[in-house]
Amino acid sequence: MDSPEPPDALLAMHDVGKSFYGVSVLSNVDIDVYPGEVHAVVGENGAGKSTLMKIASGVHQPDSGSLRIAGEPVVLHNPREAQAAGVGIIHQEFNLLPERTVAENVFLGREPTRRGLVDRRAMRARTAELLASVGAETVRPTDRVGQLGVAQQQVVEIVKALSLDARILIMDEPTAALADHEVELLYALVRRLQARGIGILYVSHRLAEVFDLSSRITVLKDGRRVVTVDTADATPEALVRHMVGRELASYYPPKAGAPGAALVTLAGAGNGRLRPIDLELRSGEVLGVGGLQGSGRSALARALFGVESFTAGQMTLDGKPVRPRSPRQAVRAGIAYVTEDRKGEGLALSQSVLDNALLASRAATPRWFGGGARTTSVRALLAAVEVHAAGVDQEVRYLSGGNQQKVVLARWLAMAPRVLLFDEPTRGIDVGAKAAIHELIRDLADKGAAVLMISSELPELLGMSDRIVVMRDGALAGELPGDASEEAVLSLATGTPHEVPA
Amino acid sequence: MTTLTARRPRIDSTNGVWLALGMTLIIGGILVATDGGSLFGQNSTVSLLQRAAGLGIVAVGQTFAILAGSLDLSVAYVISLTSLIAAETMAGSDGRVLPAILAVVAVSGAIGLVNGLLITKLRINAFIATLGVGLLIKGYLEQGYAGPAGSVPVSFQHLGYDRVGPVPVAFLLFIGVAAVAWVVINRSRFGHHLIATGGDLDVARLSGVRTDWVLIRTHVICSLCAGIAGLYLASRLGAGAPRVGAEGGYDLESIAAVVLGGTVLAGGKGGVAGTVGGVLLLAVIDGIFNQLAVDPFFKQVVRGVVIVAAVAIYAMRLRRKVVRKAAA
Amino acid sequence: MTVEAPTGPAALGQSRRGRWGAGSIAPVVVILVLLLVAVGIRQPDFYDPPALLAFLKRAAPLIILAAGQYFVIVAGDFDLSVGSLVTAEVVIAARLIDGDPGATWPVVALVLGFGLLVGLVNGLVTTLLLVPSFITTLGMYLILVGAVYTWTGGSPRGALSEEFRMLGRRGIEGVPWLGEIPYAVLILLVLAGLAILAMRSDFGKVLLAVGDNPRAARLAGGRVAGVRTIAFVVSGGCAAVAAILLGGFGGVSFQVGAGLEFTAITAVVLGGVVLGGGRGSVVGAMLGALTLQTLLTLLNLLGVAGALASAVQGLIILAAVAIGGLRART
Amino acid sequence: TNPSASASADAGAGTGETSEFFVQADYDNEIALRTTSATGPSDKPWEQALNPQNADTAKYKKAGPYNLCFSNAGVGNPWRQVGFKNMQAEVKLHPEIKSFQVADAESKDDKQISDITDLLGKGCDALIVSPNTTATLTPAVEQACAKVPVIVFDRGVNTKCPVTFINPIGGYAFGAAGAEFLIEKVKPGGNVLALRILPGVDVLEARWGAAKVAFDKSQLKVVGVEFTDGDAAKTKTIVNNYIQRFGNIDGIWMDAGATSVAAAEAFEDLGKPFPAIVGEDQQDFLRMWQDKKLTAVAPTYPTYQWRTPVIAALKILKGEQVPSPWKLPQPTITDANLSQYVDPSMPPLHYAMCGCSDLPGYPGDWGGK
Ligand SMILES: Nc1ncnc2c1ncn2[C@@H]1O[C@H](COP(=O)(O)OP(=O)(O)OP(=O)(O)O)[C@@H](O)[C@H]1O
Ligand SMILES: Nc1ncnc2c1ncn2[C@@H]1O[C@H](COP(=O)(O)OP(=O)(O)OP(=O)(O)O)[C@@H](O)[C@H]1O
Ligand SMILES: O[C@@H]1[C@H](O)[C@H](O)CO[C@H]1O
Ligand SMILES: [Mg+2]
Ligand SMILES: [Mg+2]
Repeated sequence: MDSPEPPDALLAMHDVGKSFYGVSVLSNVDIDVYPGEVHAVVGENGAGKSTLMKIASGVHQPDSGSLRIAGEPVVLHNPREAQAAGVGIIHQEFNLLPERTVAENVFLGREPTRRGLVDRRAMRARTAELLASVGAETVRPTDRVGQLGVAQQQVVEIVKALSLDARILIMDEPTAALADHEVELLYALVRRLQARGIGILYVSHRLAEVFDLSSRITVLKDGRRVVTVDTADATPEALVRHMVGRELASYYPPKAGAPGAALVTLAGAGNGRLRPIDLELRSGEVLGVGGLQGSGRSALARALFGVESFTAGQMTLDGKPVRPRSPRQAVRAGIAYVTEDRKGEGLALSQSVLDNALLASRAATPRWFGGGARTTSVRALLAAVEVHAAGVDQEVRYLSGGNQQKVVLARWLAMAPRVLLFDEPTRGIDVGAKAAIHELIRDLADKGAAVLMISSELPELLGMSDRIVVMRDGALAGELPGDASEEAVLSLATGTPHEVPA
Repeated sequence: MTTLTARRPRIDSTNGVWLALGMTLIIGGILVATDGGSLFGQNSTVSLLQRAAGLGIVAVGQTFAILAGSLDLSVAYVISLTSLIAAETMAGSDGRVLPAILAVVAVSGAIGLVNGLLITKLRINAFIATLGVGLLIKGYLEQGYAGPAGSVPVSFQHLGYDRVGPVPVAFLLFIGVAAVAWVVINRSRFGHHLIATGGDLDVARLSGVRTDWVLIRTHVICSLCAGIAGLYLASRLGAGAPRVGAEGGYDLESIAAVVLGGTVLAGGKGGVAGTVGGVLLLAVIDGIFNQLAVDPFFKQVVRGVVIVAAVAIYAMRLRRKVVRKAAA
Repeated sequence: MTVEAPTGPAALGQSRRGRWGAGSIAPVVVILVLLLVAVGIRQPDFYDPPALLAFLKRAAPLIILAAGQYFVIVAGDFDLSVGSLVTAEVVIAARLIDGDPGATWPVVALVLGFGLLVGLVNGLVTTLLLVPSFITTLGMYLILVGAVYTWTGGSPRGALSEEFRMLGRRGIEGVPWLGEIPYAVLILLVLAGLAILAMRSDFGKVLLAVGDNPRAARLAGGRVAGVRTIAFVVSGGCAAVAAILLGGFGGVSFQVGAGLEFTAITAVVLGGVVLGGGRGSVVGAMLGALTLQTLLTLLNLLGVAGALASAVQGLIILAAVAIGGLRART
Repeated sequence: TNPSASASADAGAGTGETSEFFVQADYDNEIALRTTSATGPSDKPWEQALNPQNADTAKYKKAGPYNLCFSNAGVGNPWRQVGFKNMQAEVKLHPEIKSFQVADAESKDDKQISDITDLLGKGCDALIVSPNTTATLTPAVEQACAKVPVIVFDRGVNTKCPVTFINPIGGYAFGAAGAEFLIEKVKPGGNVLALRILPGVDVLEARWGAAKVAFDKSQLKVVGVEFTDGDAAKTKTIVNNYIQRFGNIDGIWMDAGATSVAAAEAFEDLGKPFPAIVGEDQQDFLRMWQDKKLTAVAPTYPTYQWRTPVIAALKILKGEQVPSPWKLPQPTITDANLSQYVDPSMPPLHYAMCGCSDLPGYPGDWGGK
C-alpha cells in the first residue's frame, strides 16, 4: 500500500482468455483500473463485457491469463474470494431475493453477527446509513425487495455493492433499468465513490454516460480488446466505429408523414394500476410512451395485451369493441407485445432460436399441417433481422442480448401483427443492434402497423416517436408532438408544470 | 423516485395453518362430543401429542431441506436404520446409551453428507439423489433384518413414555428441536444463507454464499433430525424396527406437513413455525378420526383432500394479496 | 460464440445441441447398450425374437407410464398419482367386469375415461388452484388409494374377463419367425409413435416452452394452464393403458401399481429429462424405462437377490444420473 | 454368502445360508404339532385347540354386558381384511357384547402403542391385540395387562402377561407343508424356484426357514430364491426369466399364495406344462387349481383365527378356562379336499379357510354373491 511512485493498478487483468463449450468468448484481453478512476468498457452485445467482469469478480475462472489486485497476483475461485479481495460487482441482471428485506439482501453472505447470531439491528442500521449515503431514504431496510420498484431495486443493488467496502467496484450496465433523471443520481454516486479512491469498471451501452463519467474507455469486439483510449481523446463516432467496425450514418430512421386511421382506441380504460385512459393508436404511427419508472407504462402495454386486462372503460380495435382477457386473445386479434424483461418473460432459454421464433405461431395459432411452410418463412425472417447465432438450432440462452431481442422480434413479425407494443425494445442492446431494431420498428409502422413504444431513454423516445404520451401515477399526464424537447417530457413525467412549452 | 408500496402487517401463509388448526379443533371437538367422546380427554390428548412428536422432528428437518430448495426422500429409511443402530448399540444396557446416541448422530450425519454431496458435487437432482440413497439403505435393511432387533434399556424409554403433566417428553423434544431450528433459520447466518439459496441459487452464489456448502449442511441437518426421530422411535418401541420409517410414511408425510405449514415447495419462503402447525393439524385430524373410529381407508381420502385444499387456499390468498397489492 | 454466420437456410443445423448435455439421450443409450450386451452374454437366447418380444411386452407398461410422466415432467410438474391410479383402475375393472366377458369393452372405455378424468382433475387443481403438482398428485394418490379400498371394502372383488386380460397377456399368434406378437407391444408402438408425433407437433413445442418459461409461453399467446392440464390428462391416460396391460398381464391385486410413480419418474430422469421442465425428449424417457427394465432383468439373471437388488438399483440410478449430469457440465 | 448360489450347484443346494431368524426349538415344536390331533368341536376348528393347557381366569370374572376393545395392527392386505370381517361378525353373534371399539394402527408400530393407551382410557373390559410387530408392542401390551385381561393373536409378543395367545401352528409348519409336497411330486434332480414376497418379515422368514430345511435334505435343485414384492407382474417376469434360463422349472414354492396364480400363468403363457406348485387358500388359486387340474397344494394360515379372540375374551370375562397358549389347527388343502373349499361366488382374493359361512352377513359382507 505504501508504494509512493506510480501507484499499482488496483486491478489488472492480463492476457485473459475464456471459452464456453469450446467457443472462445474472450481472448488476450488486458485491462486495468486505478484508484479513483472510472474505466468504461463498451462493445456490442456479446462482445464479452459481462464475461470479463464476471472473471474479475470470481464468478467465472479464466482459461488463461492472470489477475493482479494491488500488484499482488490473485486467483479468485468464487465470488466470496473476490469480495474478500475487495472486488464488488453490480451485475447486469438483478441479483436480489424478492422475498427478503432490503437489509437481508444487502448483507447477504456477510451478515454481521453478535454472540453467534445475526445482528439484525446492526444490519438494519448499517443499511439505513448506506441508503442515506446515496440519498435513497425512501427505501427502508425492512422493506421486502419484491415490493420495490425497479429503480429502487437498482439502488439496493448499489448499496449492496457499497456495503462491501470494495476498493474496486464493477458496474455492469447499472443504468439499463433507470430512467434519465435517476441516472443523474447514479452519476452523483459514482463521483462520490471516485472521490473515496475506489476504482470503477463501468460497462454501458449509453455512450453519453461513458463520456460523462469515465477517464478511459476500452472497446471490446468479439472477445478481443480493440483499443483503450483516454476519454478526452475519444469521440462517439470513433468509438462506434471501433465497436461495430463500420460507420453508423444517422441514429434514427426518418419519421412518418401523415398518420393513418385510428386502429386502437381507449376510452376511460383502466384497471387496478391504471386510472381511466383515453388514447388512440394510429396505423402507420409510432406512439412513444414516456414516464418515470412505475408510472404505469408497462401496465398500459400489459393491459392492451390482456396480461392484466382493463377492468373498466372501452377498448376498440378497428372500431369493434374488444377487451383481451389473455395474451392469447390479444395475439389472435393481431396485437404483439415485446416485453421489457427479455429473459424472464420473453424467451424460453433452453429452446432453440428457431423454436423461440416459432413460439407465438405455434402457441396462438397451432395447427397440425402446414408447419413446413411456416418454418421456412420464420427462417427467412430470422435471416432478415440478421440474428447472429451458430445456427437456428442453437439454444437461445447462448445468444447475446441484442440477438435474443431480434429472435423475439422475428417471433412477432411472423404473426404479421397490426398493433405492436414495444416495452423498452432496446434496453441493454448495443448501438449497432439498436439501430437495426429502430429500422425494423419504423419499417413496421410504414407498412401500416400501429406501434406503441415505451422507452426510458429520452433520446430514443424523441428520436423514434411521431407522437408522445407521458404517463404519471397510472394516468396520462399529457401528450406531446414527436419533436418535443427532453425538458417537456420530463416536466410532464415528474409533474413540475412550470416549463411545459405551449 | 416514486414509492407506492403499500405497508400493512404481513399476512404469512404460515399463519394460515394455525387458523386451520384452530378451526379443526373447534369443529372436531364438537363432532367428537356429539359422538359421545371427548377430543380433549387426557388419554386422547396424550396420544395425539405423542404421535405428533415423531413426525414433527422429521418434518423440522424436512423444513430445512425444502427451504433450501431441496427435498429429502430418504428420511424414512434413515429413521428405520437409526432406530436399529440405537437399539442394537444400547443392547439393553444403560451404560451404552451415550455411545448409541453418538453412533446415530454419526451415521445419520454421514447419510446427510452423502445426500448433500450427491446433490452439489455430482449435480444429481435432490429427488433422484435422495430416492437412490433411500433405496440403498432399504436394501441394507432388508438384507440384514427380519424384524425388530436390539433392545433399549428402561432408562432410555423415559423419552418415549414419560410425561410432564399431560405433555409427553417426546413432544417437548419436538418443540425443543423446532425452537432450535427456528433460531438457526431465522437468526443465524447459516439460516439466512439457507433461505437465500432456496430463494435463488444464483443470486446467493453471486452474493458470496457458498451454496454447495449450505446445501450439504442442510442435508446433514435434515438427516440428523431423522436420526433423532429414529432415537425417539427406538425408545418408544423398545427396539429398532427395520420398517418403522417406511410404514410410517415419514417421507411423504413430512413433506406434506411442511407444505401444509405454508413453506413453499420451491424453497426460499416459509419457516419452522408453520411446520409445527402443519404437524399438529395432521395429528389433530388423525386424533379426531380415531375418536370417531372412522374407517382407515376413508381417513386416507380425507387426508388427501385436506392437504390439497389447504395448499390451494394458501395459493388463492397469495394470489389475492398480489392483486390487492397491485390495486393499492 | 457469435460466430458471424448469418442465420438462414444456409446455416441450418450447423451446431446441434450438446450431444451429451442435459436433455440429451446419449448417456441412456450407452447405458442401455451396455446392459443389453451384459444380458446377451449371460443369456444368449434373450435375443431370439420371441424372447425379445416377450421382454418388450413386460416392459411395455412401464415405458407407457414413463411416456405419460414425461409430458408432465417436461412441463415442469410431477405426477405422483400414477401408481395408485394403476391400482385403482385394475381394481375398478375387476369389480365392474366381475368375470362377465360382455362387460369387457365398456369397462375398458370406462377405465380409459377414468384415467383421463383423474389427469384432468390433477391438471385443473394444479393450474387453476395453483397447488404445486407435487402436492396435488400426492393428495390424489392418498385419495385414490383410500377411495378404492373404501369402495371395495379393502380387498379386490370380482374378476377380470379373459377378453380384458388378453390385451396384456396375449398376442397375434403364429407369426412366422417372430412367434407371437404381443398386443402390448403393438399398443406400445402405437402410443410411442403418437407420443413422438405429439412432441413434434405445435403442442409439443409449446409444452417444452411452458416447462422452460411459462411466463414467456403465456405472453407468446400460449394456453399455459391448458397445455399443462393436457399433460396431466396424457399422464392419466397412459396410466390407464398401463393399468389395462398390467391387469391383463398379472391379474387383479392391490400391489399392481405400488411404487410405480417413483419408478416412472426415475425412468424419465434416467432418460436425460430434467426435473423442472423444458429439457429432454420423450424418446429418452421411454429409453430410460427400457433401461430400467433391462437392469431388473439383468439383476435377475445374475441372481442378485431381492434385498440387494434394491440397493444395486439405487446405486446404478445414482451413477447413471450423475454421469449424465457431469457430462452436461463439461 | 451368496443367497442364490449358482444354478450348477448340487441337488439340495442353492438355498443359501440358514437364516439368522431360524429358531430350531420353535421349528421342532411346530413340526410336532402338525401331527397332533385337536380337541374341541371338529366342525368349528376356531374353537379347537392343540395340546391345550388351560389357564384359570376366575379373577377376571365379571357380569356383562361387556365392552370389548381391539387394537388392530392394520387391514393392509386381503388376509387381514377377511380376518377382520370374521371378527366383526363373531362379535354380532354375542348379544352380551355391548360395545366393540377398534383402533386401527395402519401398520404403524408407534401408532399402535398410542392406540393401546387410548383404548385403555375407554373403559374396556378386555383388550384384544393383533400386534404389528412382536418386540415393539411388548411394552405396551405389558402396560395393558396391568389393567385389563389381554388376548393376543396372530403375531405374538415377548411377554407371558396376556391371558392367552391365540394362533394356528405357524410359519414353519406352513413352509414345510409346501416343500414336502414338492419333494414328493417333483422328480429327484428337478428344478425348484422359491418365490418369496419380502425379506425381513418374521412370519415369512419362518416359512422359508422350514422349506429350506426340507429342500436341503432333498434331491431337488433350488435354482433360485427370489422376492416378488407380492406383485403379480413382477412374479410373472421372474418366472419367465427362470424358465428361459433353465429350460424348465419343475416346482414352484411360495411363501404366500398372493401371486401363485401369476406364477402358474407364466408357464401357461409360454406354452409350458404347469409345474408342481404351492399356493394358499385364496379363491383365485383354488379355482385355477380345479379348472386346470394343477399339481398343487395349499398350506393355510387360517383366517378363522380372528373369531377365536372374541370367544376367548367372553370366556375370560365369564371366568371360564381358556387354553393358553391357544394353538389352532392349521389344515392344508390338497386334491382330496379341494372341492370343499372352491367357491366361485366369493371374490378372487377371499381366503377359503375363513370359517365364516355360518356367520351373520355371509357372503355379502365378504364381497361374495
Ligand atoms: N455461461 C455461459 N455459457 C455459454 N456461453 C456464454 C455464457 N455466458 C456468456 N456466454 C456467451 O459469451 C458471449 C459473451 O457474453 P457476454 O455476456 O460477456 O457479452 P456482453 O458483452 O456482456 O453482452 P451484452 O452487451 O449483451 O451484455 C456471448 O456470446 C454469450 O452468449
Ligand atoms: N416481476 C414482474 N412480474 C410480472 N409483472 C411485473 C413484474 N414487475 C412488474 N410487473 C408488471 O409490470 C408493470 C410494470 O411495473 P412497474 O412498477 O415497473 O411500473 P410501470 O410504470 O408499469 O412500468 P414502467 O417502468 O415501464 O413505466 C406492472 O403492470 C406490473 O404489474
Ligand atoms: O399380517 C398377516 C399375518 O400376520 C399372517 O402371518 C400372514 O399374512 C400377513 O399378512
Ligand atoms: Mg453483458
Ligand atoms: Mg416498465
